[in-house]
Amino acid sequence: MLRTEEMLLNVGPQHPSTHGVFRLVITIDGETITEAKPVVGYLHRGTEKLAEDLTYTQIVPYTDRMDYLSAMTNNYIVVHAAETLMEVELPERAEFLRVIVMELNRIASHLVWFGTYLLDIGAMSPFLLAFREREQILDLFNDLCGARLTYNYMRIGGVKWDVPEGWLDQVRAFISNMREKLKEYEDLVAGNEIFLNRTRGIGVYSADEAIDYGLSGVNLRAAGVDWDLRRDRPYSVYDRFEFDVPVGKNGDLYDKFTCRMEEIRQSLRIVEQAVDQFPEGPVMAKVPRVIRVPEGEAYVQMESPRGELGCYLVSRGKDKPYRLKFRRPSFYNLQILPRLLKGENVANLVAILGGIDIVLGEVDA
Amino acid sequence: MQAWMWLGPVIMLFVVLGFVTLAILFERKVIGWMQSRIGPNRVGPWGLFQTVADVLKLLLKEDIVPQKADETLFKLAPVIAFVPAFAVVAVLPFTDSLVFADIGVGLLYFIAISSITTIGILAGGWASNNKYALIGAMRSAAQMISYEIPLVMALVGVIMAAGTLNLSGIVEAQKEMWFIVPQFIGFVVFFIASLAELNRTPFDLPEAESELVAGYHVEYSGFRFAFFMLAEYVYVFAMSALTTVLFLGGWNPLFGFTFLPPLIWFLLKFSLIVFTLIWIRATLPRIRVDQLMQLGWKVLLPLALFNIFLSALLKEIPGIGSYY
Amino acid sequence: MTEKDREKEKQHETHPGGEPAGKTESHKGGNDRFLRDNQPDEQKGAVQSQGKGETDSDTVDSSDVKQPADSAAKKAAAAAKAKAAAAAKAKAAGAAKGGSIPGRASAKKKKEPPEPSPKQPVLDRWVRIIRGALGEEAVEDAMINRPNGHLPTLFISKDRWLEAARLLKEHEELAFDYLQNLAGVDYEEHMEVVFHLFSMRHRHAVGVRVKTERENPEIPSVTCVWAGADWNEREVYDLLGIRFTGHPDLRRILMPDDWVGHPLRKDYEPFDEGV
Amino acid sequence: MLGLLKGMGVTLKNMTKKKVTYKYPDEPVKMPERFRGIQHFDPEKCIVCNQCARVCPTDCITLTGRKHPDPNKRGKIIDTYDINFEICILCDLCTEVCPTEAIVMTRNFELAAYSRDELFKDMEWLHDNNTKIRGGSQ
Repeated sequence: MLRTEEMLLNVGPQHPSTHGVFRLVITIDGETITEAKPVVGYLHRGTEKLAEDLTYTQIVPYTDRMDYLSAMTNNYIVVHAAETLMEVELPERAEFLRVIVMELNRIASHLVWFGTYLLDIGAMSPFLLAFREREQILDLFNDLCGARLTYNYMRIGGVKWDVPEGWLDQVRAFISNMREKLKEYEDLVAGNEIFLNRTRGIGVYSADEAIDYGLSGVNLRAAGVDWDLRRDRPYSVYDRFEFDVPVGKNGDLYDKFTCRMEEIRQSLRIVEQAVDQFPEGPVMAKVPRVIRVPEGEAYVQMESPRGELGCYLVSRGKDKPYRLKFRRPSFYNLQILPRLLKGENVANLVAILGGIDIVLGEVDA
Repeated sequence: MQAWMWLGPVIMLFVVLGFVTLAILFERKVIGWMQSRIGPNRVGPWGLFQTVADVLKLLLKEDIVPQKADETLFKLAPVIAFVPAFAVVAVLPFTDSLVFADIGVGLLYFIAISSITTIGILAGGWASNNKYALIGAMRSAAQMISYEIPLVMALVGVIMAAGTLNLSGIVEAQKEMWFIVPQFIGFVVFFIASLAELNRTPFDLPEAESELVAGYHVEYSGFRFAFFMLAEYVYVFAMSALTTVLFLGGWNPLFGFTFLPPLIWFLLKFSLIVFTLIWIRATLPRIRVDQLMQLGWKVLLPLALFNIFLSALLKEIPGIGSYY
Repeated sequence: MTEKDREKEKQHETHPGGEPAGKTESHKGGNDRFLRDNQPDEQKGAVQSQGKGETDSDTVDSSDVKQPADSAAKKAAAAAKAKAAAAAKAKAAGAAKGGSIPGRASAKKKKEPPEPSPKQPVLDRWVRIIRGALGEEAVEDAMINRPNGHLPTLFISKDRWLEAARLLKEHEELAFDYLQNLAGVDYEEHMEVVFHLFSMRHRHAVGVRVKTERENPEIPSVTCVWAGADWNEREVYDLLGIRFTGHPDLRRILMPDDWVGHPLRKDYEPFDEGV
Repeated sequence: MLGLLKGMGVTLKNMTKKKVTYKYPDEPVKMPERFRGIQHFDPEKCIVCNQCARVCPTDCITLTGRKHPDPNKRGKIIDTYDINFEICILCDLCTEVCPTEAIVMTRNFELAAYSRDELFKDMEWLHDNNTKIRGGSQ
């Protein structure tokens, strides 16, 4: 046996595959990882602290910047928390608009995941092809609310803008186009032997472990736990749509890939139904100009592209929250990383990290 | 004669540099097209001078040697990597008359000299005193050693059929039938192994961007980095030319279309190979390092050995034996 | 425009009972908004017609976003009347649900809605289980968080929290195996750590709140019970300074290691007064 | 092996398809009507109600006003009005609360500058930023 020496390798915070400013201190023996220590916090902006000094209207643009790949869901969770305590009745049209934009945002987010994940394991083209389709969603959002990433679209009591003319038809066109492109993506990678070899059986964990670590979203479902808040704890108007929840078997990277691809398909289904049933009416409920949330506290949850996005709001009846805590799914999902990396190859590191699908803005809040 | 001795290589150097410039542009353009983009288009018409601008930028950049690096070795490594890349071009026959050194063991020379580049890469990675560079260099060494063997083994079939190690002789032997048909297994093994030798996707592990940042040349910048890049693309040139010579019949025309000059035929086939390399790079993800070893030792090597055995066997069968 | 808006607002705020609008009808359940079909029609109608002016607000004129005040005000008045009736009923039903702790009293001392919460028996049962296993003092208090979809909420004593956590996870009937959320709150009089637990097996949720004193706050770590608590406890420690005894690696997680103070505490004074 | 070839087919097919990129600096990107670009400010309309400064989540708006010079008229007129685009997040809240539409969004978005100081825009600059105003005809 050759004497081998362990080496400390500092991956990040500036590294092409850490998806932001994430740092991972790994101890490697040759190319085998013996220990991995994640270090987060490089992007901590103190959103929760800032929120204590902001009115509810002002918090919304800040949430855009947490999970910047799906700002719509972040918008939703904070207005949803306030609305829950205020017990506001929302106009239907607003609810439908919210569902449409949230699902479109989910597709956009999964497309980014698809692209960057394939980039992580070394394929270039899927990244740009996925961004090509994502661009269409961003253009739709741009038409709807005047921004491509930081939407600031939802307000307590509804949404800021009604749909512009012809927007729904554009959404319909996008749906049919996206279905085609999904097929293309799967042709491009799903049957690819190199891809299969790099994803099958890598980063496996059991359903019990997933639950124990508090994983959520695709990370939980890929391990075989059939749990989707849209279906099991319906919020907004999700109970009116038909959709399936894709579930994996052993939580390996390939299951995560198929789950996310299938989720895009299901999201398209939801958007299609929502567009078809789109009701008439106002998009804002009657809410006071200065929003004061009645005293009390509430924990609300929703299914963001990355998992269970929650918001724990403590209000003391003021126009500013007393305490606002976000349950950020990336933060929870990332905890399992050291356990998954132990004994893995360095090349699998980026694949496993990519498979968790973190957004550092969200991890660090 | 004396003038030719000096002028020839200089011309060749410029031809190769011209190819590298064009190849990089072509690669970026093709990959751009495959990704619904248009590729570089800002410098010169159609972006023609993009690579020139890039090279100029690299040459003008500050020459940085990390403080903790082994300075001598660090400076020497790009040279060690580049010189063999250029040296192998000497034996490549582009047409029956256009060849610089028509030596008897041309194929052996090519294989032997090209292995030296690994030392340059290893030295560069080691001398950088950077962990990513070290891992990249180690991967490179392991990969080169593992794939050199199936590469050479795959060629044994060709050598047996041609009966010579002289590259011009091998092309001559393909007048009737290109070796890609009888030596198909050999071709496949050779092509995959050559991809690995070239460090190109899906075998670009030594510089795996998403894992090792830039692998062995992570600490290099300026013209030293340019040398590594140059070596890589000169190898693309040399390897594509070698594949053309060995399996695609060199300058021999297809279907007896002799109205095109031999050099054009050579360039056509050569371009096809280069395009395929780029195409593969645009499509495939990177293979993992342990799977790379498995593929090399457990799949390609047995296949190559089987190919030798098969060629020897088929050579004895009357009728088709003449092709082997 | 602004004046009119202010008027609307006034109407909203000064409706009977002196309570903010939402509170008096808490029995409708905040999370159950999708059940709106069951709700009184007049109110639904009111809500929907109020914003009529906005149906074509894709024109960019910002005044479109604001509502035509006249009709809206009228509808608001109608709605307020309905609410007044509801409030009166609620008041008649009377007796505030007792047992709230002083700090949280004002929120929970509101009028008991006519019917008891559907989750009340469940909560009582859980309290019995925990008290039975760990003694009477383990559960300090229990309540139903009505606006939050009738979430049963337990107040566990911090001395018994680790055992209680084990019980919550391992007891057949409870089986809270999934840690949904872990948050720390600084209530100025005391600190609190709030756990939202969920059972994947039984599909039920519970909120658990563990109080600790403000000086030298400390509660037992439950990392050994739910692995997912690890980073969250570090986060709470980092931002609020609550020490989790028994945590394997209690370091700062979001703030730099040499940071002074715990930013989410209400008495936190930023060292750097901003740029 | 078949999967690899299928993937190669996809990339080859995309090679001949229409490209989707903009030639950005050469061809200006057309932004939709609602786009939230740099604000245009109209001092005439401003009534110095301070609402924009108060609603701004990042406190990037500073303004001062003075009494109306004409003693017969009530109210105030604007004196200075600055937006610091180093921290402005173009969230649209200021235009949303403005009762007189003195501040409105435009579709201009190019803010790049060589110095941070250049990002501090005063009333005059904001007033001159009067192209592509939301809801306007230009």
